[in-house]
Amino acid sequence: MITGRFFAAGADRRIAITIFILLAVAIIVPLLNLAVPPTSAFYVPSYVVALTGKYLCYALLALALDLVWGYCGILSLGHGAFFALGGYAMGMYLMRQIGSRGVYGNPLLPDFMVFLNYGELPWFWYGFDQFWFAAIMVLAVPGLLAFVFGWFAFRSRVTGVYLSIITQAMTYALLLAFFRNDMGFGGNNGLTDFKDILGYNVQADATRSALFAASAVTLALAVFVTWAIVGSKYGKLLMAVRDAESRTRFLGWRAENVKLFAFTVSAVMAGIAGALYVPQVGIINPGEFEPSNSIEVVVWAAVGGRGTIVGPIIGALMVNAGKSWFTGVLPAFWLFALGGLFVAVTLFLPKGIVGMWDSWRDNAKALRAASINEEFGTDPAVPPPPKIVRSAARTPGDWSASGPEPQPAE
Amino acid sequence: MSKSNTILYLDGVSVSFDGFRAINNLSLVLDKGEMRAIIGPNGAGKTTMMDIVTGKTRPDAGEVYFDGQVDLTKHDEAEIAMMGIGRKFQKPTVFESHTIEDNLMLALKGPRSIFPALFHRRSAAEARQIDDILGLIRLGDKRDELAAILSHGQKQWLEIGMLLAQDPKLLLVDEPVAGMTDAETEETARLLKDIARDHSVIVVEHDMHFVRELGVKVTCLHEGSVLSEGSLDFVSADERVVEVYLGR
Amino acid sequence: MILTRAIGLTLLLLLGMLSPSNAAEADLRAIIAKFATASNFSATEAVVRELAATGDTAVERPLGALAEGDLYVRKADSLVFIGKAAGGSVALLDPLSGEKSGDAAKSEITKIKVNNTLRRAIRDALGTLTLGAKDPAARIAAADTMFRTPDATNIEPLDAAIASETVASVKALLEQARAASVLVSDRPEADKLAAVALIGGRGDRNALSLLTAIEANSEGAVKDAATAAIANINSTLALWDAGQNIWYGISLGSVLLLAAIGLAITFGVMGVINMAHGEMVMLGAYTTFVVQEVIRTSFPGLFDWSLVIALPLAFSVAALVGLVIERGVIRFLYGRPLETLLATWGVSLILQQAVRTIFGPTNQEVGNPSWMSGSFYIGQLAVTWNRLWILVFALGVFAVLLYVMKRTPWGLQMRAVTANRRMAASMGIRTPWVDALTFALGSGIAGIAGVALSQIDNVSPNLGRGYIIDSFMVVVFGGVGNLWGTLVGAFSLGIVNKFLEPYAGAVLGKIVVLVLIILFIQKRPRGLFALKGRSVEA
Amino acid sequence: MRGSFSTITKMFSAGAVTAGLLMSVPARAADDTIKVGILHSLSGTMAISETTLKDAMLMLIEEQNAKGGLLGKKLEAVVVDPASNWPLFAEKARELISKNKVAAVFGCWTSVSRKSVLPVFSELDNILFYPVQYEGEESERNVFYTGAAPNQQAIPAVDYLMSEDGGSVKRWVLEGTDYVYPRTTNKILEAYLKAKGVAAEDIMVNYTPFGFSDWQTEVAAIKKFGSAGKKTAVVSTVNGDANVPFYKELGNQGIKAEDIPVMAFSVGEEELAGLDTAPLVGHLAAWNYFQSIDTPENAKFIADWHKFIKNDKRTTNDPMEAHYVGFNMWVKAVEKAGTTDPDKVIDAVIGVSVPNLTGGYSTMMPNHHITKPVLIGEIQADGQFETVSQTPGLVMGDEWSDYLADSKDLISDWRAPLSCGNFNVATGKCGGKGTN
Repeated sequence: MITGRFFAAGADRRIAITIFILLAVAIIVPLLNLAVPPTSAFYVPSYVVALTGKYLCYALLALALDLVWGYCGILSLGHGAFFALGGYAMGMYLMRQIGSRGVYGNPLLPDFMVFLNYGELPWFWYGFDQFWFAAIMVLAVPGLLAFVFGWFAFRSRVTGVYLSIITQAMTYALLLAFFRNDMGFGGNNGLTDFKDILGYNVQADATRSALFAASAVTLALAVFVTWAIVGSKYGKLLMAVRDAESRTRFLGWRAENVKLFAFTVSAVMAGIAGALYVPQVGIINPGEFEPSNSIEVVVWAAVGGRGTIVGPIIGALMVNAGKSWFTGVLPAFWLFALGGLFVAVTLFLPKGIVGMWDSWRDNAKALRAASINEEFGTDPAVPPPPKIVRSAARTPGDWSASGPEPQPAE
Repeated sequence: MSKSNTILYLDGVSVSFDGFRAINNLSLVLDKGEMRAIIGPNGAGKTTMMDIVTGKTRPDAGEVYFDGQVDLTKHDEAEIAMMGIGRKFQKPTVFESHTIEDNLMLALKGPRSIFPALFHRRSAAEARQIDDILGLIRLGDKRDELAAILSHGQKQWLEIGMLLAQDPKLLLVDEPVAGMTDAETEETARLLKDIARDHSVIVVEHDMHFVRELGVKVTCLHEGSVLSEGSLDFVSADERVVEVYLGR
Repeated sequence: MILTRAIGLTLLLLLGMLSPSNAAEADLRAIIAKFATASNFSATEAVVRELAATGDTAVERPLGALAEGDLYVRKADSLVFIGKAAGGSVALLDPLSGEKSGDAAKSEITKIKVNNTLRRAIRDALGTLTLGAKDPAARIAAADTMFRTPDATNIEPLDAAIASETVASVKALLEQARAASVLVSDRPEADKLAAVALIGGRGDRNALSLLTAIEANSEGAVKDAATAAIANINSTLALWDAGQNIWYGISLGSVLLLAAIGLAITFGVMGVINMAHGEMVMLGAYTTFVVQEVIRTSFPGLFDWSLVIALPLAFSVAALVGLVIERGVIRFLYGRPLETLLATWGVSLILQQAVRTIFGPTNQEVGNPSWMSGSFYIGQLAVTWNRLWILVFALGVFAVLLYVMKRTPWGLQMRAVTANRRMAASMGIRTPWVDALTFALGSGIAGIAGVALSQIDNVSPNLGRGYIIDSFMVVVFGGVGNLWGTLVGAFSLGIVNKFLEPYAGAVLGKIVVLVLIILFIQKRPRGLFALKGRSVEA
Repeated sequence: MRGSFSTITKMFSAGAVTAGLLMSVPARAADDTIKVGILHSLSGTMAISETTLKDAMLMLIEEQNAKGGLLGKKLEAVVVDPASNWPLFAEKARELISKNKVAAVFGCWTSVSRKSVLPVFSELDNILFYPVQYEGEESERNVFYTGAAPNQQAIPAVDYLMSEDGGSVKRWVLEGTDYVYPRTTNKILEAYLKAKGVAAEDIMVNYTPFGFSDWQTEVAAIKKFGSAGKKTAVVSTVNGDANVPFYKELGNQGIKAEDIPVMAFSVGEEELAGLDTAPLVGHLAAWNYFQSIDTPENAKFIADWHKFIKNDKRTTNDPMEAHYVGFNMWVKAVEKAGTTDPDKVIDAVIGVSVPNLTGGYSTMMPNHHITKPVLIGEIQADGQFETVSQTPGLVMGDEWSDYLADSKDLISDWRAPLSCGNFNVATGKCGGKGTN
């Protein structure tokens, strides 16, 4: 039914193109890496595969954040925590897969437990030797945390800045907790030294390519799901809550449940991103809970354009590519560049790259007196700002289509 | 006083913020099917009274009953809205980034939980209802435009339309004609009188011309309690009302 | 030198302390010369003991110099000198007289190495020697040393000292020192019981330490008495521990208050989520560093005033940077609080990296002025001066700020703009200026917080990061827009944290506090002292 | 795959991998230089320690070039910034090896950063020289550990404190930051102390978080623990940033070195540079190098450093010396092997001896750890350390501690035929790693 809508709505061109590109990349990049000889001009080196795979995970995380921030106005400064929890769940699976190949050759206990004198496996490590169990945990742990956290916070009507600050407190508390060696998650060193995933060597090129493809496909799926959510009546409700929460309440909607659903879905998406990320970078440690990481995610979404589906993806890819470039070529300037980007985006690109592009395009089209009705239908995610419509209307002579413009009462 | 035949029953309600008594021993009764206009100076407690009725503010003391038997102090906004109390804010509040049609769609009576909304498809009946309301509030030609581009008065109407879509038993309408032209005001009065035929309505308004046009019983609030109640002529003749509100 | 010896001799005579014989100066020199041949620490220690055994107060100088690491051997002739580094070379002084006897390059002399054990031996030796010193502080130090290192041979000199002591408080200490020595002597049990009682009455950790050792090494009545005295001391100390925890909590609270109070203005009053707040604190700390550097190189005498001088400068620097940030970035973002978060986070990265580029990534040294060093005791409660001053300072800043906000026209304008910008503007208040100055005020206060925090924390580019989350917690917990809330928030978080710490450990304690804050916000979404009513929800 | 299809594929992949492809254009190394990777954080929390090491490496490379380079080629330093972000360490390591084609990498500070890059080095078969003291329990084919293993720092330090010179300490506080290095070191020390007859109640272990700044409670607890009538010492594995507030609190609460000395394993000249050390005189540190060491090599090194960094006040420290030793070993091994090929160099470097800065020679052992002298120093008022004790000979780094139950049977020998990092002498088997 939703798929029907997807293919029927030819207007959602941008989403379709994005999904198509992602799926194509999922097939082509691994091919170019595995089947093409390294001497060929088309060869994609393994480290580029690993790098872009990582970016795609970040893009998924940014998309997850955008679902709550862009569409529901919840600025979560704790999405890194959901990402990290998903990553830890996957890391625990990978850790158990090492089996007796650890340095101490202990068949059951991971190395860090051996040298910290753990007598036996802590109860919460049970089950992680099974992929299906770990996969469920990847979804369940972040989802459950988000559900419980959101259930309390949204019910108590904690909003805006307060919510942002307590999400930050949440990730900070988790950071401190995971740093503790007594927690049984490897402390500061985290989980590392992975060998196999589903029986395949994590370092093999083929595995890397498969993980890359999995990331791209998952991202494509996430784009589709996000699109389906925001296009549904619920999605409209989500934006309604963002714009006028009390109005939705007085219409009988439970705004807290509306937010809770989005928050939980978003956390699950973030968790999946983390789970895909860990085998590709080969380590998960409490550093991922750093509040600054979560803030960086916000910037990716902001740069690309919040409240759009493609924006956060573009933002995550661009900022991270920039980060890779700067930290390699101009290491001393990396923080200046990142800091400057934060400031510049908030000041000059409040709608991000995609939002800016849309505004520019709408403006241009409006000036050409194209029918705006058609435009409005183009992408429900990116409503053209009314301000621009008005300014265009001041252009004399060609504004008959929409009838007399009402004067705003200001 | 018997509650049984009332749509709204407030008795001895008080609420204070940081020592300031916004509502002070307020008693007010609205019969089923009645339309009532409430006037009073700024700070008289009109909006706070609406906050109490709609569950936004809990009273410190007093009884608030809806439909004769429902204790409203035990419910929150969403529940109260579902029971059938609709509210229009003083400042028109519509979903500006949605089209007018979507605004109404979100307000339409129906299940209010997440999953039905997620898999919702518009039925023919719903489409008809929306068409009807669009006609009523005279926004039919703008159904696909964003609410943000509407004029102030049109937003007021859209909000009233959203109230109607909710199909409530009781409508609380806060300053519906603020910022409207005279013609629009008359139109609004007509609209409200239409609505009052099969709904109970409370209208808060400063515009005495408009109140006169409605031609209903009037309650004047002052410092959180009822100062005077009766027909508009009776109330405007009341010395105290003249003193605190209408001016000499 | 003659004078010193004369005083020493007179004192010795006055005290009636008859040391076997005053070693002649030549003898002392002969002993001191042995330092040159002592090949290891124990050999050096033997020389120290030999010197101390002479009982001549003249050995104070060489021994003191040795403890300071200032005793050298000239390689050419194996003579021992006190060396004072002066530029590239070392000024050599005679070890007994202290008179200058030439210079030497660093390569011409060898330092006589000391370590902790040796320093302790010297301290003990000097302790006995200074028992008869004129300065009561020296006698107290001597009594203290002898209390901590009891020795049966100390009893006689202590008896003599007690007999001639005129200051009651010093006398009490001497008696305790004597009691300690009695306990390790072979005196009769009755004497020892009396000694245990006397020491038990002292009630501090040193007494506890001594009695624990006695308990382990004695039998019968003395052991029982020691056990009882230990139990007694422990129970009093437990009470003091609780007091100590409260003090630590208050002290931590004052640090939190300082860190958060500027934020209470920029975030609480103006609604700007200023993530660069911590960097303002850092700028204040670096200003202190620069001030101290200038003072060290140019006006060493003013060092104790360095913090006082740094205060206005730190305020100005941070306020100026704040002003630039407000005019350059934040003023475009009013009404979009979440975007101020992003922009100021960017600013904080830039400021951090700028400081790292200018000053380097390493810690910078900011010294404590003498009035902020050390500690004093209230009963068994150790109070460090720097913590006390920071508390006083935090409360002072708070009081001033409160006055500015509530009693000055500027404060009134500030509050007016916050309450209703448009109304304030139409009443002739220049809102842009008020905004800019308010932000500068908040930043400036963060800057002076940096002056105080430089006294207890690292002065590094990361300084601000450590405080930013805590600051936000304090402001949010206390209630945004309410200075008193910030005060109460800071102290309650500090005290709760410090009470949890001994039981849960530092990490878990902090986690618990964070979780408590999250839960608290659920209960009171607008903090401890929230404004209620219609206006705040508009 | 050619013709139109490849054009299309190219077009599509462009979207997501533009950045990657941009970087994938291999920076073709000019054949007349040998590239050396420097992988130290220049921003973030670790910049405080690691930036100095980057500068030290640049200096060493510059000096080597002044001496005529290596194998007739110039050395070229490739500096990247992993920004104190552990996954970024792995990414940057991969970039250095795959893209920049470096011959060896000098880098990392924290254990977690090393753990993060390990798989990259073994996968791409390159060399990492790791210059920081660490917790041991590791021996990798591609990594050379030029910092101290626990037995090259912790055990001699405790021995000193137990000796008469050190004050015959009977009661121990093990104070550390809560991460793997202090945890492991303390575990080893606890076992060691108990083996030496110290009772369990005479050992107190406490951990604090990273960057901890309010030490009042902890210092009071140390004071309390120290008043039990026995000579007490603190063994501190407190990390980096937390040290300054820790020492400030110690000084202010009047804990003197004569009464309760603090022996630190992570406090060097660099950390003391942020402190007024006058109240701390006599507190101790155990290292394999101090700036105050009086040898001609060290004097030259310090002079070169001051000249290079253009600041006479900058200190030198132990990890810098480790890089000095490690770099020279690599240079010598490359000369010996006649190539920079990592496989050959890995074999060639074992047994290489180079002068260290303390007046002796350090040798790379088959377990990829080096021999070092162990020095115990006391803090002086000028912010330097004075050596109060030195092990009589060189100590060989012991990667698998003899005091941990699970590692006491393990040994490491990377020479053929064993070629194993965790050979179990009890079972006679290589524990699962290694070349087989």
